[in-house]
Amino acid sequence: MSEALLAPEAGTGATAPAPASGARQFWRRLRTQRAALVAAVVVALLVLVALAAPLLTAVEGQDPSTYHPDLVDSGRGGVPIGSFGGISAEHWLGVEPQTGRDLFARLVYGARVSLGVAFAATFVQVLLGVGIGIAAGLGNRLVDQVLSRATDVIVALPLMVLSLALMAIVPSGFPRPVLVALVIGLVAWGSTAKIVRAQTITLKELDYVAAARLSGWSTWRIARRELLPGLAAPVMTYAALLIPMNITVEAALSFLGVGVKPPTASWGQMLTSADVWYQAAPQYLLLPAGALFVTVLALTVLGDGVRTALDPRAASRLRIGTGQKREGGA
Amino acid sequence: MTGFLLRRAAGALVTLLAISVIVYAVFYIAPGDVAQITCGPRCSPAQVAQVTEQLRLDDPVYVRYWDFLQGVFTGRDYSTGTGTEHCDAPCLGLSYQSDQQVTQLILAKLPVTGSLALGAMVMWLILGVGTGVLSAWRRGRVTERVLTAVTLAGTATPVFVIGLLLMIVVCGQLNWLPFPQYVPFTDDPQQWAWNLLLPWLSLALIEAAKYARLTRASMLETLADDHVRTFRAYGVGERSIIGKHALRGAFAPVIALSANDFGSMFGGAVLSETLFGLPGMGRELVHAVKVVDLPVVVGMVLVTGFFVVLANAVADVLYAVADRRVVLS
Amino acid sequence: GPEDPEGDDAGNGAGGKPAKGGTLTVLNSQPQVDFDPARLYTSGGGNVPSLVFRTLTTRNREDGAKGAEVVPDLATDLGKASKNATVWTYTLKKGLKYEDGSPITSADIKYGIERSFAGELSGGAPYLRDWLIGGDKYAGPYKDKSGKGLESIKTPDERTIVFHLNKPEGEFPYLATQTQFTPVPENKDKGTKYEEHPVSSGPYKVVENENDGERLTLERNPHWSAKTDPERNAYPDKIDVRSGLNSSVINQRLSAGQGSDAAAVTTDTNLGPAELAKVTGDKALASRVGTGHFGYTNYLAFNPKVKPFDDPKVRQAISYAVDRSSVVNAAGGSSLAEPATTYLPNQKSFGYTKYDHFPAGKSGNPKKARELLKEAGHKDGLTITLTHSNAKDFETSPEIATSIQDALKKAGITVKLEGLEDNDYKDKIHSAEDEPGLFLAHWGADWPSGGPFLAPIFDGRQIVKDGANFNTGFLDDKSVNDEIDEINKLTDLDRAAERWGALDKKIGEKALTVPLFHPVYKRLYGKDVKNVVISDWTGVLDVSRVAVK
Amino acid sequence: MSPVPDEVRSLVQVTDLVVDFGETRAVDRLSFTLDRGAALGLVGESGSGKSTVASALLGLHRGTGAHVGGVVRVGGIDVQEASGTELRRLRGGKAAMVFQDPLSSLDPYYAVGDQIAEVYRVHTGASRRAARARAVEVLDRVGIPDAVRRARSRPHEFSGGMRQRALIAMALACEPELLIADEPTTALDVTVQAQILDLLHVLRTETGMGLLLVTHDVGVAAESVDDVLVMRYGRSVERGPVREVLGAPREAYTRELLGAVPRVDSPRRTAAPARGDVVLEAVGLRREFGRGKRAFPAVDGVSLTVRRGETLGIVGESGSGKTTLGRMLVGLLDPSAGEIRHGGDPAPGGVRAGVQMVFQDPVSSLNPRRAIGESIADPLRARGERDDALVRARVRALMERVGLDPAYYGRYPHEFSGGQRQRVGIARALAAEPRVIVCDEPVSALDVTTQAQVTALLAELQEEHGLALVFIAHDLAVVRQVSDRVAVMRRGRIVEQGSVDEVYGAPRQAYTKQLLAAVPALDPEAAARRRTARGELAAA
Ligand SMILES: Nc1ncnc2c1ncn2[C@@H]1O[C@H](COP(=O)(O)OP(=O)(O)OP(=O)(O)O)[C@@H](O)[C@H]1O
Ligand SMILES: Nc1ncnc2c1ncn2[C@@H]1O[C@H](COP(=O)(O)OP(=O)(O)OP(=O)(O)O)[C@@H](O)[C@H]1O
Ligand SMILES: [Mg+2]
Ligand SMILES: [Mg+2]
Repeated sequence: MSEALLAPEAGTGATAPAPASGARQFWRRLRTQRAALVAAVVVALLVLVALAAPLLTAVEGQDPSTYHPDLVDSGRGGVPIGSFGGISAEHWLGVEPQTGRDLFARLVYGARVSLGVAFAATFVQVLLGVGIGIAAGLGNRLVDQVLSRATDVIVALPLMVLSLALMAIVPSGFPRPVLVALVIGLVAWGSTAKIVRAQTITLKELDYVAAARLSGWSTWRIARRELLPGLAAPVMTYAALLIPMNITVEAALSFLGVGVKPPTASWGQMLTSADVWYQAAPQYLLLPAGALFVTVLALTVLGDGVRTALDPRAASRLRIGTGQKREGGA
Repeated sequence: MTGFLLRRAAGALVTLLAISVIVYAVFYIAPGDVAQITCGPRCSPAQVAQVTEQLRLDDPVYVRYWDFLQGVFTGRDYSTGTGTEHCDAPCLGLSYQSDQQVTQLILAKLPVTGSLALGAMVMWLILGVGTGVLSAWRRGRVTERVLTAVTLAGTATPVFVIGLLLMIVVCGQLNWLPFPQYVPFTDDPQQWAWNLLLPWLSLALIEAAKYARLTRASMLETLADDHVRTFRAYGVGERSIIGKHALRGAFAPVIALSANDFGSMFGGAVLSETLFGLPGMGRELVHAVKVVDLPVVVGMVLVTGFFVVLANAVADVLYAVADRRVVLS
Repeated sequence: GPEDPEGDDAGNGAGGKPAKGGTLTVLNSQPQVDFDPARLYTSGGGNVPSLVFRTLTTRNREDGAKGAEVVPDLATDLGKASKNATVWTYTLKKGLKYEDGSPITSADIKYGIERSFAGELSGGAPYLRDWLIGGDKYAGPYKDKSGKGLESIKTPDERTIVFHLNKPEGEFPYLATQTQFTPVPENKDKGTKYEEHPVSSGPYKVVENENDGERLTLERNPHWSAKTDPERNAYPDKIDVRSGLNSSVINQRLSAGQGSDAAAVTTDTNLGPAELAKVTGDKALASRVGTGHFGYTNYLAFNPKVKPFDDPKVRQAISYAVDRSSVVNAAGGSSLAEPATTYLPNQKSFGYTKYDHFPAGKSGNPKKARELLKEAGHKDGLTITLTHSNAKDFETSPEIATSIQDALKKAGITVKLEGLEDNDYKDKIHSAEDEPGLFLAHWGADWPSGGPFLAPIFDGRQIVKDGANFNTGFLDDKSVNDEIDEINKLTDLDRAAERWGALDKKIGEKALTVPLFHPVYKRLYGKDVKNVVISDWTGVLDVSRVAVK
Repeated sequence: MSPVPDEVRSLVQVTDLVVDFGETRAVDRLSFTLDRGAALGLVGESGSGKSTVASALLGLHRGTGAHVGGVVRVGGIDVQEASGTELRRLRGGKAAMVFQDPLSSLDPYYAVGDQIAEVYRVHTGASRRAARARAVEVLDRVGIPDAVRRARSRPHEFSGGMRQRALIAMALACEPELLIADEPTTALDVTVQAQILDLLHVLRTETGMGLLLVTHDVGVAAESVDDVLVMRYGRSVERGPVREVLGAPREAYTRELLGAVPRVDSPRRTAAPARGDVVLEAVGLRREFGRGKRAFPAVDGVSLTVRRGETLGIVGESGSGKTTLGRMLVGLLDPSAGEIRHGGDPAPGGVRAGVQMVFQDPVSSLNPRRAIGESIADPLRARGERDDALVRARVRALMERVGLDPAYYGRYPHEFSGGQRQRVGIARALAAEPRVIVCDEPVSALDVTTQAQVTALLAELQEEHGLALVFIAHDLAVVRQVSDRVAVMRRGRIVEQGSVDEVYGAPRQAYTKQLLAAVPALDPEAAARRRTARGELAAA
């Protein structure tokens, strides 16, 4: 995002009328995309649900950790009693097999962990990936070599090995969700860095980067002002996908001992324990899977919208002369 | 080109050394008493001491690391109790657990994971890039929306869910494909592919969305470029513009990502190997980590690293061949 | 008693008389990584190895409780003990041969045992080392160049072998079922490479061993004589073991039963709760499920050195507060777990004596727990930490821990969970120094008797300061120690069992553990499988009995 | 429906064309016709809507969000209403367009020949091989040397002029009835420009192709068209036969336009600057591209000095290495050999403060995602200017000085005409208040009035601050007007160097003479005479 987006309107007293600021243009472009707006609402709702989890479960009158052994059929492996996984007025989405814990409560509480961890981890990944990718792409041969090799190392080291290391180093008092987000973020930035580096190398050959160099900007400033906006599209697209991936990685880490502590629920954990129940208690699998899917879809559509809105050319250039009669943005 | 290869090789060596050092360090601080695990839970302190000596676990880490390095470059001899066994360079040591040479262990698992990774890559490229192209072409239409939703559903579902469901339906109920098992390519190429089809498909479904979105985004970016306007103004059809000119812009990021995913699949295909019962490297690695079988872990991680480096070098060459503006360096 | 709640569904399988021939497929999750008799731990090395390795004695290959008995195998009887059970003499049957036709001698058995002392071949159970005179000093035949070997094992002639123990051990016949008692011809020993092709003394020999035991092909051993081996039926001509499979996939394949899967069994995978839920709804499938028991107890362990567990009242309060039906559900429901109030497994061979010192009823007695806590001075409740493993095993895993947490909440006890990575967990709970105050633990029988169940956990002389310690309650009670010694002198195993049961009841009063449940195993098998035998010794379908024709 | 006879005769019929980009009205009720085989020149200042009209003829505004009113018929097809297939057949087949920005109008990933072949195949369905042969043929025809080999090059391996010729070749490939050429010769040196114009002339006479030539260069128009249409603010100012309009303009604006045209023979600027200190010196500069056997020097042993307050003009044919030299001078490109000294001391390489460049390609030198005002402000902010109001005021002032409406501060590059973009580039270079500016074709896309305005501005600054300029251009007249000294480049070497009077007055090299002979004349009669003269010169 260019500084123009943030700069205050100048009161220069110049004769010309003040131009629409970048931020305002961004909003204008975003507003024209209905799908993106719907997606934004969905994302906001999800975040709201996560934040309001205690409130929602209070309304339902349940909590995510209380066992209800009477609600499951112990002789049949603990499958919920009743139709549709034990859906009832008390348990809106039924109960978990074996334990009888309330699924609605677990789902909304799970949203907190999953979304929180995934967003935070993605943030760290993107930060590291973009920083390292740009530095490698712009730096001299030595910098590029060092960073590219470091990227190779991080990609090559399996998650399991690295998380073991981090686990051993971090004292056990460290807050778990933060640790999980950090572990994922610190371990899985390799792909982002590679994409960004490749893109940077392409972009830096362009004359406008040369012009910026002549302006006297530092490399860092060039990266931020000239390259970042051009990188936004691929990075944002990728980040929207990193979020669901991170949600599943969180589940995997739980098995390794660095996940969030039980009985805290997370969508990833629910998915991993639900997969075997797909036949006996399908809703147990479908609920977290559906929630994840909706999240991913909304994030992707929103990401697309933002990407389009960020590109001043997108609205007009994309369709140039396609022969399509429809007017308006793509 | 030779210069490029030499520099790449040197870089690879540094990368691999760094990896091995990290793994040694990690396992030095990680919990788990190697000798106790190797000996068995009920081993007495005396027996544990015996094993510790046998595996030379009481040597300082740097000595062990040095021995390891020596083995890699010159080979090592090991006692089997009744005799000695020579482990040729590059010797990655013996597994603590099974007393097998790690090099041979890896050579046995490599074809499995290699087959899995290669096929999956082909599938995800076809599926992902194909979907990406279609959705760039039909952008904003129903086709795109449906495609997007389908591929995203793939991403949002972990491999053990997709794989298991596919296996139940395709193998168990419909009986279309056999329950996967590894048949070496050299034994029967047709059975090899037939058996691996399902694992490939499951992995591709997971990855496809990533490639689809990336392809689509890069293509839309290119579609806004001036040269696309030129071809439109010359009556070149949308299909050719999309399939030829815009797709070309997606080449670099797709190749870069593929290289990474392909490389890291060598150590990271744990879940699918476990699910489909394929005796590959990922599964072995996870097991080795669990039982703190350091030589196996180091060996496996090094081989994974090797493939990551290799895949990236290949990607660079491909990229440079395709885009002559890039000078290999 | 240990009666199977679902009666005699095991023991039949597909209709018709079992006959020789065909190929049995074994679908397993764990590969046979160790195929060396020196390195196997369990009796007979589990299932597949016992087709290749014969031992001095073996388990009775019968269904249910009868299967928990020990019977002769290579030996003519269960061994002749000296008066105080410190010298055991065995005589080999006549006409025993290896797969190459050469005769099996008592010296080969001695050599097999000696090998297991080598550092290269670690992995076996500790008993030989602990019991045999000089066992603690002996370093195995590769290191020992004296030429005499382990002198406490004598082979006066080719068919006789005598063991000299450093203390009375009435249960020696049980020990002699372990694969260390398999004959190994010294001239065929290849050290650590022996496992690639161990020499067979049983009905089948190894013809292929791919990928370190991932795929095994066994075919008939022509020199095996059924006359000398009443335990093994050896119906199939060929056994094809494929391992490394996901457990869901194994069960899916067994239920689908396509192609060779129709004649398939598994020896290491049971039905999980979700699968059970599905199978019980399907008559045809349900008829192909066998039930097995194995001497095993899951429990809560206390470290009385850690406050507040030094106070018996607190330990008792927790015992009262536990909700066993929640725990059982978490472990897979009533078909896969039986609530436990005794430490010893609920089987006769262990000397099971029923008791419930701190009755918690079906779902806990929080009222009583609160009372006890108040007496102990914890009026306002208590906050404690429960340590568990993160391995997904439904035994020491988070699911069980959270169910405990939920139950104790009702008694005013706030439980903090400390989930550890599995290695870390094992390191900690077996370390005399780092042992947590309260943790999930389990114990399985090395053989179906109270000895190996109680002694390592409650014998004060087995507290290990500098290694893996299993006496987690640090119990060092002279009367308990003495009773253990006394029982070990008995060679009448039934009599011994009774005394083990009584001892268990007595130790139970100390509330050092809270028994939670005994697992039950549900084994699915292919539709062409006949003669299904699941003994209470292993709880696993016995491949030496199965027929596919 | 049978076509009305009128349509048979007239190839292009534009009636009341209106094009609005949001609030900007780029074309305002413009009407004109073009007969088959005729040539019409569209002249006018930068931003007057010429390119917009050209695009409208091919329906390129469809689907972009621009509002188009009126009727446009080309070859009997109503461009606004035509179906997709009809439109595709029209584009490239019946009417072909040469775009204004040749540098970014080719796909960087494919060989130039293949791109031309692709277009050819779309319209003729020819075989791959035939199409490739055709591509080589047209490339050869537009004067690309060694066309067989060059057809396999990617666009980045072409110099600016070569790319423009490649685009013309693409347009010619399908032998369209109408050629729309939007500034087809802006990036070309005079000799090639003459060749291209001659080529267009020949094609027109041979194939009966109609030509719509968009240009700000009245001289070019004079050489190539029958009729001219002078545009301003999107409206038609004057239309008539080229002789009448250029010879005896009726409108004041046309007269003004003609008056501003620089001529090779017009009096040049008087003030010969005092000899200042050397600010930039190049010694034995050399730069190779490619490796191994394919390596060739784009710049080969160039030495030159630039003094404070003087202008060094660099002229030379397309591909002679001017841009490469310029990029080395500012430190954007590392020389393979030789060195650059700033104020006497050898520079360690890389960019230096106080040295600026105006890029030849105004499209790729502006970040498409940043408002142009911000791009211009860059050097100011880089110098540490924090006061935003001050920066904006300064940028607005600069914009005004280069003839841009300050209200366009927040606009994005794609919203500008070619000439406007070039002025943004100049403003940005000036904002840095440099000692030296290397201007790579800074006025090639500007109409004469703006051109005069910009060159005057540069001269002014030069006087004020002692600014040194390296002025790269193919337009000999402009170079003559602004330079103190001139260097003539050919094949990477400086073949002649000296004061303007020496080089223009008494050229020593045959090549220089040739260049001077190729400068277009304003008078169509003279142009025709010179064309035949050139033909003879080439034949000889
Ligand atoms: N996409 C667009 N959005 C907004 N305004 C535009 C757009 N394209 C062109 N304009 C404006 O329309 C006017 C006419 O532009 P056009 O490109 O036709 O000029 P031109 O006559 O070709 O000038 P030049 O000789 O400099 O190329 C200019 O003021 C320009 O700023
Ligand atoms: N990156 C490159 N790779 C290979 N060849 C190049 C490259 N850049 C320029 N060239 C070649 O170098 C020569 C000089 O190019 P340059 O751009 O300097 O010419 P120029 O004098 O600026 O021409 P024009 O007036 O057409 O812009 C040309 O033959 C061109 O093809
Ligand atoms: Mg224009
Ligand atoms: Mg140039």
